[in-house]
Amino acid sequence: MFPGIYDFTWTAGHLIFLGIFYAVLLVVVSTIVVAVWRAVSGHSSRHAETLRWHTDFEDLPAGARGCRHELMGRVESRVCENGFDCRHCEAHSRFVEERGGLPVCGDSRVAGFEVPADRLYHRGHTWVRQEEDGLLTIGLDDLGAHLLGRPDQVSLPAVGSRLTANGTAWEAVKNGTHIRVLAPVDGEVEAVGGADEGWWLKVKADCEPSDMRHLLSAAEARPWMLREVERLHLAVAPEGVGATLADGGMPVDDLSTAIPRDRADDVYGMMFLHP
Amino acid sequence: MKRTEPKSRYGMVIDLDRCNGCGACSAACAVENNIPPAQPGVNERTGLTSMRVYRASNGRAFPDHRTVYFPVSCQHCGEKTPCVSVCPQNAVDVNPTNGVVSQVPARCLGCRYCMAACPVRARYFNWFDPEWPEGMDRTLNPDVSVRMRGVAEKCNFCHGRWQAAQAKAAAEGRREIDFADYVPACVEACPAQAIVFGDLNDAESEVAKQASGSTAFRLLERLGLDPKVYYRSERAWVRRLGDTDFAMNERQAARG
Amino acid sequence: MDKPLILRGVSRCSTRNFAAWLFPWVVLLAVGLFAIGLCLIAGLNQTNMDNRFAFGLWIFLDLAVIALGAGAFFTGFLLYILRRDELRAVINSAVVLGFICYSGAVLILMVDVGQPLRAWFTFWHPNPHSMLAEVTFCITVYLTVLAIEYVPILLKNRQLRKVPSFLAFEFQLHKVMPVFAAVGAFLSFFHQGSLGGLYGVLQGRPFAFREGFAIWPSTFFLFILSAIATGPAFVLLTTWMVSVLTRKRLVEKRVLSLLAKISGWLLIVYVGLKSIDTLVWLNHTAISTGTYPIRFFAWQPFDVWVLVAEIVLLGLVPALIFLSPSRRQSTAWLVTGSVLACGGVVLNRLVMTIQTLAVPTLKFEPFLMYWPNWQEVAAFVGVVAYGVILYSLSFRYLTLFPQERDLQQR
Amino acid sequence: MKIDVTRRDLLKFAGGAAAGVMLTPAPWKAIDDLAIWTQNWSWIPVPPKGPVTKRATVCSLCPAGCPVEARCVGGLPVSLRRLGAADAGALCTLGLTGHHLAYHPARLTAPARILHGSEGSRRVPVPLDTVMGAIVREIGAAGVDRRVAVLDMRPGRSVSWAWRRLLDSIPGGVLIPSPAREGSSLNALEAMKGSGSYGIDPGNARTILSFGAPLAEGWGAPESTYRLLGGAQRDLRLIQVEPLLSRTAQAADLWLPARPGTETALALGLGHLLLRGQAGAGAGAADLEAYSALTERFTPEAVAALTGVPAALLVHAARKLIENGPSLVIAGDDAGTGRLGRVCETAIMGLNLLLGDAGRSGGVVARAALPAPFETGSLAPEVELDRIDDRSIGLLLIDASEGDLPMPWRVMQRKLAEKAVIVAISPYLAGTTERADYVIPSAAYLETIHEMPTPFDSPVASIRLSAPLIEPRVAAVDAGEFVRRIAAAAQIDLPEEWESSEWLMKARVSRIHESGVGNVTTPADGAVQNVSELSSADGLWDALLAGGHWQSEREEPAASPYLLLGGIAESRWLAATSDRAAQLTAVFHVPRDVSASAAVSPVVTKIYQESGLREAERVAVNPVTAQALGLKRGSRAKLVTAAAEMGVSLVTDDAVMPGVIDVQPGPTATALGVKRKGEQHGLFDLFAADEEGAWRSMNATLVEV
Repeated sequence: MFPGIYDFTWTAGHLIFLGIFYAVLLVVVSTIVVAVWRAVSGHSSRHAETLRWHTDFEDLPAGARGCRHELMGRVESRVCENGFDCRHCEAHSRFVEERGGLPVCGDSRVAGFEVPADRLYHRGHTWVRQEEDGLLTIGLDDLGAHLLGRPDQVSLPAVGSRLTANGTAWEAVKNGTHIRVLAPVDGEVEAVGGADEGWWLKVKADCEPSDMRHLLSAAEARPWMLREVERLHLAVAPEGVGATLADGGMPVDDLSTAIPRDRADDVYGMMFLHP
Repeated sequence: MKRTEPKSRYGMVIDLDRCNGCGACSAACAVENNIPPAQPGVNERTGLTSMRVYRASNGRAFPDHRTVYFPVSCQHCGEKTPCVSVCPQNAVDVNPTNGVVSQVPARCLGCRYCMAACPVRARYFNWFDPEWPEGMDRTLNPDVSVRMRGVAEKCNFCHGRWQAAQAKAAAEGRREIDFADYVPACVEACPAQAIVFGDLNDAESEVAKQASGSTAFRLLERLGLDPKVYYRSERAWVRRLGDTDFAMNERQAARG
Repeated sequence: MDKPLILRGVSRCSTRNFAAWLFPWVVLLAVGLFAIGLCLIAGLNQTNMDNRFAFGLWIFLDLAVIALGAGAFFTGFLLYILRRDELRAVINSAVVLGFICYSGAVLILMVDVGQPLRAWFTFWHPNPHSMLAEVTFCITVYLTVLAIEYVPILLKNRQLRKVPSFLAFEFQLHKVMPVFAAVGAFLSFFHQGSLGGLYGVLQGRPFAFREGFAIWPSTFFLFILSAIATGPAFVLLTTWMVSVLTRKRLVEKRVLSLLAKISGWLLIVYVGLKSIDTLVWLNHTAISTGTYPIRFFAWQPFDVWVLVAEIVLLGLVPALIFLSPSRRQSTAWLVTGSVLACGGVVLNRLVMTIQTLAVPTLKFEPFLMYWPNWQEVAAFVGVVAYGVILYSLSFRYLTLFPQERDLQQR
Repeated sequence: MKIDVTRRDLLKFAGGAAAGVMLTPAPWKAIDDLAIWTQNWSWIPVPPKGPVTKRATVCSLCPAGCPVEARCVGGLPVSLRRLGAADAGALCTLGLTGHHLAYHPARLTAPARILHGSEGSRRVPVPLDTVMGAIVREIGAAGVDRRVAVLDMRPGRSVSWAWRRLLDSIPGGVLIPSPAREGSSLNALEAMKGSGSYGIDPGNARTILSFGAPLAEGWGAPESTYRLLGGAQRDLRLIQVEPLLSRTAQAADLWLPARPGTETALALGLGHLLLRGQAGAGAGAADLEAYSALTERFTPEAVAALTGVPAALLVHAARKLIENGPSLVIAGDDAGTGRLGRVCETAIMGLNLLLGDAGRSGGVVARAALPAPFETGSLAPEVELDRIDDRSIGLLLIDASEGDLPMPWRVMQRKLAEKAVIVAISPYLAGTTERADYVIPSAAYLETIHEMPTPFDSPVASIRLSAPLIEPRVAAVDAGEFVRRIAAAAQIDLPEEWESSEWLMKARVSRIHESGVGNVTTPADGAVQNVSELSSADGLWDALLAGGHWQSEREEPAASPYLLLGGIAESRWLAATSDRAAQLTAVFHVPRDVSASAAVSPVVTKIYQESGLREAERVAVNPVTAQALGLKRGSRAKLVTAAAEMGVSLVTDDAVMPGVIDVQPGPTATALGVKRKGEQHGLFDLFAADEEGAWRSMNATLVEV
């Protein structure tokens, strides 16, 4: 059949046999080529960020993926399917219609952590505050701040660089653990602060007025914070033993000291939503 | 691989009443086909004997014990030749003009499927690299290439001699070869002239006559593979040894 | 030390312990590679195979592991094509197992053939009448498919995922996975069958020869059935072994009992057909070639008990275990059942490979037996070691059991 | 401008490159070349190419001297086949593969000293003069009690005469024809007839009674084998006396399984029947009364009791001999069957005389001796080994230059004096040559002219020459030249001026030409030419070198009276016919294809190693015997004879007579040219000759270990 084969004769058998198998081979090869092509062509840093969040989110433990509407008891138990992005979640809008807006009330202190009402919260322990100058200030919430304390090392995005919601906002190293803080919104970095300033980034949001539906209001944030503290317990001492921190008492301002070094990685991973 | 019925069918008849197991056919085959001598440690299970003589008996005790010798080479099956149909890469070739089955060593990858398929175990595997005592390679037959280790091989009715006979016929402007020019080594070497070789389709030929005789039979005929090697014997118990219902006795088992 | 490589939230033994676990396997692998080297350099005279036992330990075990490896394609088939989503819990493990089984088998095959460098001739001038050609094509393509299915699992490693393009690729692969599942299923059904056909078509060997439908002897279908019946059982068995070795819950019980249930139903069908096939073979096929089938079993190592063991003890019994809902609740029963089922398919492959060749065809030929020598055993053990090592690494650094972490945190 | 290369670019590049390469022929060519390489491994021998020619010669590997056509490539033989009519049979395995022997691994390459150690022996090359020195020293010490003897593996060659000429000038010098040669039993006839030289004429016999001769396995001329197995109408009837169903017994019309060691009784029993069954049997015998008196007691029943052969079979056999004449009785002696001893051979030859066929075609015939190469003046005697005194040989020269006949060494050993020196001239270090202290290489088959004098089974004197086809691969010493050198070294002056065997052969041929008798047959075309028509001796020489066969005319028998008992004392007869029934007997039996030469082609492994057709070095007993001894097939046992004891692994075979241990020495690894170290001489050592010179069977015991 192929060149250089002495006295080889084609038969119906060959046609069927080779037909089938080279067809299969073709399918396999073309599929893989398509996959590669798509991967290469559709590849942009921005897209990569979203992609990463999607895969990460998939791999988060179910406990970390609960829908925000559990918090207010609007639903028994529901695992989020949109990677915490309620902006295009019809379930979210449905819930909102059914149960109306959110009450703004309650004690701003939850389990020893401040949850001020003047800002919106992201599940990655960042908050967003609308400033008069139209910019958005992004900072770590109280728990996040306590966890991070004074980072050993911080790498903030350059002014002018873009943020993608659920993408990387900035990175820090604490107790030898590498931490990625997730960005709560899409936008362009205008200024950078730090642990001392009490805020980390000032961002010019993409859309004006920026759509913040996917962020938690203080009202939701408070029960959420309670949960987070529980998760923190679990993360620090999975076997349920060891000192439980922040049980009513004032939290030490650098929680990280209370985290056993060998667990640090797990704990930060769980709290800052890295699988 | 639709096989049209070949014009002629080369085959042989082996007279078991003449054969007394001298083994000359085996040796002649080795000389003609450049089959190397045994390496140390080779035994009857790993040897290379394209023409192999088996010793069989009527299974009776002394003094009624009688033995018979079965020279067994490739039987050149005609119907759904087992080794041809199983070879994954066409390394077994059936000559369309004379039905001779032959191995193409250069194509063989040594999967040995054909050996598992062969009912008479007439296929052999080159377990070793071919090796002759120093200098003896000057006695090799130039018409047959030496097989490398790792391929299967078998009897092909001395293909080299067939080619020579064809060349001769062509040179003399004949279309048919003369069987005087084409005598396989084993046939030529038999001191008792127990083997007759020729074209089974030629009713006039000695081989066809003997093959159609009442005392002629073939090995494992009922497998329906239509081999082209016939045997003959006047002794009924010898003819029964060709049947498919293999005997089972302890002494045989002990050989395992 | 290697913590950054390990998924967050799952507990793995210390690097030292892991190394200690790997060490003996690495040694075995080294010995195996040495034996393989011998066979490749000095030739197959290094093995105990001979002209009668042209197939030996290697072919037998190749067939066995390929049958067990069927778990990979069949689980994939159930998951992606029949949408049994519970099986997502074991699919990764199944894929890795399949990859190990097939790559190992192909590796050994390459040593087993006399001229490995000519293996590709099959693609150059194939013989479509040969079951072996079919097997070669299917297995090579399917091994590629398995490799592709392995890639996303690999790319999800905690460090690799940091490379954006890898993630992108993984994402795309994930989308086309059903295609591969389908192709894999198609190929596997074919070559599992062809492996059976391999023996069924041997008209020269009354012990192996079977009649069938169209171009396929009955063994073609029996091999498919036995493979897909024991595939899930093997997945079940390995999952259990891993969880015992690592002292972890890896999947929810219902997944295991689902596997068992699937295996059970298929087994019962297999046993039924196998029995019918055996009766037809003994009373018609063999007789018509003039052989007395009882003689097949006339010799001690291969007595009639082999047949009984294969069909009843290692076929019917596990089927019944799997089909009883109460038994399915107990891990002990599940494991017993899987061991029996897997043993059954292995014995079947042994019989088809070794006994077929041990039984003489010529009246003046003896029964023969064959024992592998150390080179053959070492080579195979080496491949097993390769499998264990690859699986251990995969288990430690990749996510083979998605449910593991949640089960652990609950 | 600045180019920054990102990881992505690199990946792209790599991918593109990979894809690109696939499109080039490179990878495909590479794998193709790999495959082609597997077909042309450098270490795989390539058959020689060259012009193909056909050359005629004569096989010198056994005395039969078959005409051979060699197919040569580039002048070197690559295959051999028998010339002439198909009904003359074909070459035996040995002859068929003869062209391998020149390259045999056991080939001797230079004179050497053999140092015999406890485990195996060592070969140390030495100059020829050292060997000569040793020889001369012994010749100096020679005397009647310390003889100088030549063991001649092929007696009757021109060089045999040269030896006798040399030995004549040495006190006690004697030439001993190998006791393992074919037809040695014919010597019994000389004692019985008083004088003359005799041959047999199986070619015209219609019934042959053979005492174990492997007639269907290539014993004697292949014609006999063909007449037995292949003949269109089998016109030869064979009665085989043998304790196992050998391949010849299998082909026989009548098989008399006689207990080993009772052949004498069987022969006398038949004599008993012939005397009564045939009118005028033994009329010409001077000792007829004594013979009939002796055979009186050997009634069929008595013989049946002794031999285990049913009386009816004996009677039947005797009738066949009488009715289906001409009948011939042969003792069946060759290197493979061993000797039956003088008494037994006399009894057997006696049957021929009783049948009255001395001189009749198809029986024992008187035949002229070949002319000697030179005027026979005084020559050393030619003496059978059993006539030599024990421990009397001080220097043994083994002339195996035509090839060596393997035989139990102990047969020779008992004749050797203290510290006897043994020198062998042989192509191979195999067989008896392995026992020598000094070895000298000679040319192998097809390397030089070999002389084939009258074979024992030819009714007329005959000679053939084996023409060389291969350049000698070693510095071979020629036997004639060797004799000459010895003479020179020992200051013995010889009347003739030969310097080589060729000179001697030429001399013999010219004397044949002078005599003008006989004719030359060219095997290729069967053309016959009378010697008288040949103008010159050179013409005859050339005709012979071209494969020609010279034969003399038939002789008229001398009707002299003869002695049926050969003058052997009755006591010896009684001893030879004692009852063996109780004993377990080991019988010596080497298949013909490896008994005729000490070195055989390595491809003979096809028969002995690779196919299980025959087992090498096998010891077999009947299953019944094995059971009686509590042994099983394959079990290790200790086999003990008067000569030696050794561990063997047992084979059971229904073809072997109960009470008999079938011992098949050889082929040894050396003989097969198989690489193996620590080689033992093996089963040969189990056998030794008794006073009568018999070594076919030995009383033995077999115990499990």
